[in-house]
Amino acid sequence: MSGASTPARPLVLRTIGLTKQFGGLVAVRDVDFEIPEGAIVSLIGPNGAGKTTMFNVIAGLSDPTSGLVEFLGQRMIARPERSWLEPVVWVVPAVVVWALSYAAWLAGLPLVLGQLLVLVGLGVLIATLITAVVRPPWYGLLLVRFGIFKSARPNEMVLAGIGRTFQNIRLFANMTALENVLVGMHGQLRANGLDAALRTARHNREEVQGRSEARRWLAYVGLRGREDELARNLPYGDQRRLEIARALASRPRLLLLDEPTAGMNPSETSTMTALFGKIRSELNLTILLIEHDMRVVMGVSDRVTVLDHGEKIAEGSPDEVRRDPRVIEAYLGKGSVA
Amino acid sequence: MRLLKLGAVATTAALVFTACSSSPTPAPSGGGGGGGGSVQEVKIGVDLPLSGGELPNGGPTLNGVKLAVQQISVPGYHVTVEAEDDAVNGVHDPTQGSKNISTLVNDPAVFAVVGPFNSNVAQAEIPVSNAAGLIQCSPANTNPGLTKGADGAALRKTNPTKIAYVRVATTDDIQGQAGADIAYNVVGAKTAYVVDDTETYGKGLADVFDSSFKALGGTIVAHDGAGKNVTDYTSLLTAAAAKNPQYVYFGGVTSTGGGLLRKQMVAQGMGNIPFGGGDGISDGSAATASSFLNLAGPQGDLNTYSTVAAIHDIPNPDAFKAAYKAAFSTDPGSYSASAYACTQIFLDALKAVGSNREAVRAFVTTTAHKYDTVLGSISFDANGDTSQHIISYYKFDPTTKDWAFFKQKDFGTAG
Amino acid sequence: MIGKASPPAANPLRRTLRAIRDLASRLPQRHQSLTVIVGMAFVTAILPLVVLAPPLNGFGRQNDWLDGFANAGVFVLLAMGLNVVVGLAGLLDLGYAAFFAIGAYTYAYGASPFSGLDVPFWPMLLVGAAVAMVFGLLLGAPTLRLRGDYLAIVTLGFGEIVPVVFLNADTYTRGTNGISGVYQPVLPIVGNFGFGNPMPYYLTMAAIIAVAMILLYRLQDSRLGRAWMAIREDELAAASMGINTVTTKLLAFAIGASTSGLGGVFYASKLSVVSPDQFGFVISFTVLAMVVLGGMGNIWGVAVGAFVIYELQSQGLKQLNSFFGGLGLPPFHLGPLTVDLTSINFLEYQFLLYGLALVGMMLLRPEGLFPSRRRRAELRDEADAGAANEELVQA
Amino acid sequence: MDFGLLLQQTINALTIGAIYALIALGYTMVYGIIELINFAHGDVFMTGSFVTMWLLTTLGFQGTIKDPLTLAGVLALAFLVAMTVMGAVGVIIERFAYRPLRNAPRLAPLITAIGVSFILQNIVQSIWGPSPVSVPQIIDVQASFRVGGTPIRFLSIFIIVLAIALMVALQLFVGRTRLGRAMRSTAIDREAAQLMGVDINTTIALTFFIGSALAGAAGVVQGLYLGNTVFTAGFQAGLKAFTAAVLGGIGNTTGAALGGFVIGFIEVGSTYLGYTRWSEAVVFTILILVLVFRPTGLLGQQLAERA
Repeated sequence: MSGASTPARPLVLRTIGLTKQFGGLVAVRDVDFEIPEGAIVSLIGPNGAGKTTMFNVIAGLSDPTSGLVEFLGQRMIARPERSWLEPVVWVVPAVVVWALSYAAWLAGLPLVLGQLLVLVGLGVLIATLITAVVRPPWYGLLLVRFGIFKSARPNEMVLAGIGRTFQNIRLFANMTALENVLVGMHGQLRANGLDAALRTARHNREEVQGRSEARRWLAYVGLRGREDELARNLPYGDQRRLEIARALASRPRLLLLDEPTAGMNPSETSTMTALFGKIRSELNLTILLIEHDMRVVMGVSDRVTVLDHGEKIAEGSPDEVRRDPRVIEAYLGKGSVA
Repeated sequence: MRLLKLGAVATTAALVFTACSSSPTPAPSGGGGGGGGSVQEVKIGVDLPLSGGELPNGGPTLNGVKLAVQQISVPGYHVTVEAEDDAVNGVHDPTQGSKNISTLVNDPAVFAVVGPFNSNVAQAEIPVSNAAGLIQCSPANTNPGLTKGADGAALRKTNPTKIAYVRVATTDDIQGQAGADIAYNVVGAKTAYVVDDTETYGKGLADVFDSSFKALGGTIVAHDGAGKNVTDYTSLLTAAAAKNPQYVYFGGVTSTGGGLLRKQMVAQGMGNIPFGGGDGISDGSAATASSFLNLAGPQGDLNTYSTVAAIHDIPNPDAFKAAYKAAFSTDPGSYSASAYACTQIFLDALKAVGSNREAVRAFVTTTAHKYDTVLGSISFDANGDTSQHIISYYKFDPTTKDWAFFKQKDFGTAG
Repeated sequence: MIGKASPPAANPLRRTLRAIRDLASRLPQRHQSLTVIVGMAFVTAILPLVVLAPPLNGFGRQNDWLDGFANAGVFVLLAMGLNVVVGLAGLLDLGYAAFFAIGAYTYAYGASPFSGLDVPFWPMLLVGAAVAMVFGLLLGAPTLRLRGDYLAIVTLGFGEIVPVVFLNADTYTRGTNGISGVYQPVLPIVGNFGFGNPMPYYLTMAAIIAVAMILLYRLQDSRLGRAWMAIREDELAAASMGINTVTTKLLAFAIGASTSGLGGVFYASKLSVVSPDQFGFVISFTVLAMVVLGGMGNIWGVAVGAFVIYELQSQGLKQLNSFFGGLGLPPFHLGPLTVDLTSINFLEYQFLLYGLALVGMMLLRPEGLFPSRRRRAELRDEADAGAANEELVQA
Repeated sequence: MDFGLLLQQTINALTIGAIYALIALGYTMVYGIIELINFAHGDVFMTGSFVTMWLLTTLGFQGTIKDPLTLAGVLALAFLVAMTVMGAVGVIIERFAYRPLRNAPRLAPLITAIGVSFILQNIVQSIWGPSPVSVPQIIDVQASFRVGGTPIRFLSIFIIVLAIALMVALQLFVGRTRLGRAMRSTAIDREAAQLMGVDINTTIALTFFIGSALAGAAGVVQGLYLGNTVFTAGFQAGLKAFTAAVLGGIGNTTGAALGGFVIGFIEVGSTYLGYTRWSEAVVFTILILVLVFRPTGLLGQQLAERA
C-alpha cells in the first residue's frame, strides 16, 4: 500500500505514528502519512473520522498525544512533555541571581553589590520572559534538553511554509479584503512598530509594495475591485476565495484547504476546483485537501488517503481508493462513493 | 424617613447654593444681608468629600461650617459657603481636590477655605493655597507630615514663611502618645495588640501608639494592618488571642472597621480585653446610628477607651450639639465641631481685618492670637498646628451608653 | 459609497459639497499626522475660548476649566493607551491603573525631595514610560498566553497588587503617606509651571496627546496594527497567518503600559503628590468605560469619550446642584410625588446618575459614541491608481 | 505548632471561604452561560445583606434569639426573603441591563454591569445611609463547643454546613433536573439548545435567579457572621469571589466552590503567618501564578483549540 506513487519526488510533509487523544476518545490513531511535492493530496473519510483533528495537528493548532510531523525534512512537532515545567525555566535564572544577592548580603559584602544583583536578577527575569515569548530556536533546543518540548506554534508552521484555510470561514470580518490579504503577508513583511511609528523608508516601501502585491493576490483569485469591502460584507463564495488569497499571500510551500467547496453550488464548485489546478500548476504548490464532495476529490486529487475512526484505512490514487473494499465498507449505506 | 430628613438638609444646602451661584454680577441676595447697601458678599470655601462612601465624613463637617455661618454674623459682610466635592467615583481624589482649591483660589470672593478632610488631598492642596496665599483650615487632618519638618517645608515651597494651612486637630503623634498613656498607665496593660486600617490617619496613630507604648516599657505582641475592605477580623483576632494581649489598640476610624473589630472581639470571647482608639472612634453615643459604640454592639463589658484631641472643659459643651441637632436633625459628626471652629476663626479674622486674603492669612497665622472656639481656646504655632496639646480621655459608660470623660492631659509643646 | 445612495449630482452646489466632504474624509487619510497636529492645535486654541461663553462661564473661570482640561488630558492619554490593548488587540485589561501608578511613582522617585533626585521633567517622561513598559512586559510575558477573561482577572489582580505594594513597602514608598512635594516641570517657553497657573500644563498636555495620537495612528496603520486587529477579530486565524500572537499582544500591552506611564508622570508632576489610594480599580474601570463609550478601536473617538466622561464626572455631576438651583424651576408633580429639583442634593446621587448614564449609553449605543468606521481606501501608490478608479466606478 | 490555633484558623478559613464560594457560584454560572463577568454580582450580595438587616430590624429582633424554634423560623424566613428578593433583582438586572445587549460587542454588557453596580450601591446608600450599619446577629455568636480544649463556634459550623448544602443542592439541580439540563446545554451551545426547544431567555433568567439567590444567601450569612454591613461591601467581596471563580476554572461550579475555599485559606494563612497587610497581594499573586502554570484554572477544562 505504501509508496504507491512516484517515489522520486521529495516529500513535503510526513507524519509518523501520529496519535491524538481527547480524554478517552482517540481521534487519530497512529497515522503515517506522506505528501509528495507538487501533489494534490486529499484526506477523506466519514464524519468523525479524524480528518480535521489531523489537519489541526499538522497546522500546529493542537498538540499530538504522540508521534511527530516532519515538514520539508524538519521535525516540527513532538509530543509535549512536562510542559508545565516551562514557566519554572523562566524563573530559575532570576531566582539564582537573587539567591546570590542574598548570599552576598549574608556574607557581609557591601550592600550596593546585593542591590545591584537584585536589579540584575530583575533584568534576567525580563530577558528570560521575553525570550520565552519570542522563542528563538536555541530556546526550543533548551526545552528539548529539559524534556519540556512544546509543539511548534501555528505561526511557526506558517513561517516554515504551511498555509491554510478553515472549514467554517475564519476571515477577519471587520477588516477589508485587502487588509485580510495584508495580514496573510505578515510573515513576508519586516517593518516593526518602530518603523511604523517613525514611518521609515522600510515601512513606506513595504506598505506600497505589500498593497500592490495584495491586490495582485486578490485579482488572482478573482476578487479584483473588492479590495476595500469589509470581509463580512462579501458573498459566501468570495469569502472562500478571500481565504485562499489570504493563505496564498503567506507564500506557502504546502497549502491546507479544509472543505473549500462546502456550501457551494455546482458552478461555484467547478470554478473553485479549476482554481486549485491553477494554483498547483502556476504557483508550484503542494495542496492537502479535506473534502466531502467526492466529485471534487476524485477530479482533482493525485493521491487520496482515507481515514475511518481515526485510523488510516486506505491510500493511493483516486481509482485505487475508489475500489478499495474497506473504503466501500466505511462509506457503506451512505451512498457517497460515486 | 431618611429621604425626608435629607430633604431638610438639602433645602438648607440649596438655599446656600442659590444665594452664592456665581454669576458675574453680584446677585441681589435673597434672604441674608438685611443691613442695606454697604454689605459685601464674601465666601468661605469648603473642600470636602461629599459624595459616595465618603459622604459621612464630609457631610456633617460641611454642616458644621454652615451652622457657624448661620449663627455668627459679621457686620458689613454677607458670608456664604461655597462647597466643593473632592470625591470622584465615591473616593476622595487628590486631583479633584487640587482642582477645587484652584477654583476657590480663582474666586475673588473666597477669603478662606475649610478643608480638606483627607491627608493625601491636603498634600495636593497645600502647595496650591500656599502659592496663592489663601488661608486654609483643615478640621480633620492629623498627619504630622503636612506641617512639620522637611515634609511640611516641601509642601510650602513657594512661600516658605507664609503659612497658609492651619489645622485645629492635634496631630497623630500626640494622640498616639495619649493612647499609649491610657493603655500603660490607666489600664495598666503590659502587652498590647495593635491593628491599623492602613490609611494615613490610622496607621500614623497606630505607629505612634506602638513606639510610645514600647517607650513606656510595654510590649507589642503584634501590629497588623487591615484595610477598610477587610470585614472579617476573625482570623486576625484568633491569631492575636493566642498571644494573650492585655490591651487592643485600633488605629483608624469607625467606618474603616473600628466597630466591627470590637464586635468581633466580643464574638470571639475577647470582649473583656480593654480596647482603645483615637478620636476616629469617638463619634457619639450608642444611640447614634453608625457610631462606633452603636456598631460595636451591646454585648461584652465594653472596657473601651478613646481619646479626643481637644479640651473637654469647654464652656457649654452641649450647646453646639443642640444647635446642630436643631438645624440638621441629626447628631453632629466627628468633625462637625472642628469645622465650626475653623469657621469661627475665619469669621473672627474677617471681623478684625476685613476680607483681604493676605490680611486674613496673616491674622490667622499670627502665633500670638488666641481664638475662642467651640473646641476651646485655640492658637496656632509657627507651623500652623494648633498649639493646644491637651488630649481628653474617655471611657465607655455602660449606663449612659456613651463616652464618659475622665481625664485630660497636656502633652506640652514637645512634638 | 456615496454614489450608490444618490444618483450622480447634477446640482453644482451639491457637487461642491460632495467634493468638500470627500476632501474632509480623504485629508486625514493622506496627511494623517498633519491632520492630528492641526486638529489638536485647533481644539487647544478653541477650548479656552469656548469656556468663556455662556453657559460654561457660569460654572467656572477660564483657569478652573483649563486646570480641569489638563487633568482630563491625563485620562485622554490613558484611554488612548488602553485603546491599543482593548480596542485594537482585543485584550481585556482591568488593571490598567497599575501602570499609571508605576509611571507616577517613577516620576516621584526621579524628582522629589524624598529621593533627593531632581531629574528634569522631559527625560522623566521617557523614563516613566519605559519603566511602565518594563512592568507591562513583566506581567504580560507569562500571562498573555491566557485566554480572554483569564487575562482580565490576571490584570485585575496586578492592578490590586501594585497599590498594595506601594502601600506596604513603606521604607521605599513612604507607604500610606505617599510622596509629596514632587517637583514641577520647568520649561521657559511654555511659561511658569506653578500652582494656580494651569495654562502651561494645558499646553504641555495637548502637545503630549498630539504626539501620542500621531504615533498611535501610525502604529494602527501598519503591519503591527493590522496584526493587532487580526488578533482581535480571530486569534486562531491570526496565528494561522504567521502572526506570533504572543509577541504581538505583548507589544500591545507594552505600548498601552508605556502610554499609561506617560500619563502617570504628567499626573505626578501636576499634582505634586503620589499616594497608593489614587490608583485603585476605579481608575482602571473609568478608563475602560471611556474606551468602550468612546468607541473601541477609534483613536479620536476614545480620546473624545475620555474627555467627555472626565468632564461629566469632575464637572457635570458636581454642578447639577447649582444648575437646578439656578434654574429655579417650581416644584412639579409626578403622580403622587412632588419633585422639587432645587431641594435635591444631586451630589448624593452622583453614583446613581453615573451608573444610569453608563447603562443608558450602552443600551442606546453598544458600539460606543464614535464607533470606529472601517477605514476605506488608504494611501494609494500611483501604480494602483487604475484599480482605484475601477473601484470608484463599481461603487 | 499549636494544634488548637491551627484548628480554629482552619474553621475561620472554611467559614469565610464558604461565603466567597457562595458568591463565586453566581459569577461562574453567569459566566458559564453568557460569558459575562457580572460585575454587579458583588453588589447583589451586598444588597442581600441589607435586605437581611432590614427584615430582622423590621421584625423587631435586636440580638440573639434564644428560643430554638423561633430561631429556626426566623432564619428560614430570612433566607427565603433574601434569596427570593435578590433572585428577583438578578432577573430584573438581566432583563433590563444585559438582555438587550446579548448580541452587542462583548465589552458593552461589562460596562452596564458596572453601571448597575453603581446604581445598586447608590440606591442602598440613599435608603440606609453611607455608614456601616449593624445587622442583628440572631444566632449566638459566642456559643461554642470544644474540640480538645479549642473552642469551635456553632455559627461557623452552621455557615459551613449551610453553604455546602446549598452547593450540593445546586449540583443536584444542575445535574439531575430538566431545567438544569437546559442550563447546561445553553452553556455549551446556545443555538443548538434553542433548536432543541430550550427557551433561552427563561434559562438565562433562571441562571441569574439562582446565582443571585445564592449571593442573597451569602448576604444573610455575612450579616449573621459579622453583624455588620456597608454599602461598599460588595466590591471587595465580589472581587475575591470572582477571583475564586477564575481560580477554580470559570464556568465550573465545583471549581468556584473550591476556589472560594482556597481563597479563604490563602487569606487566613497569610494572617496566620503575620502578613495580613499583604493578604490581598498574596491572593492575587497566587492567582496569577496558578493561571501561569494552569491557564484554565484548577478545575477548568483544557481547551481544544490553542492559539
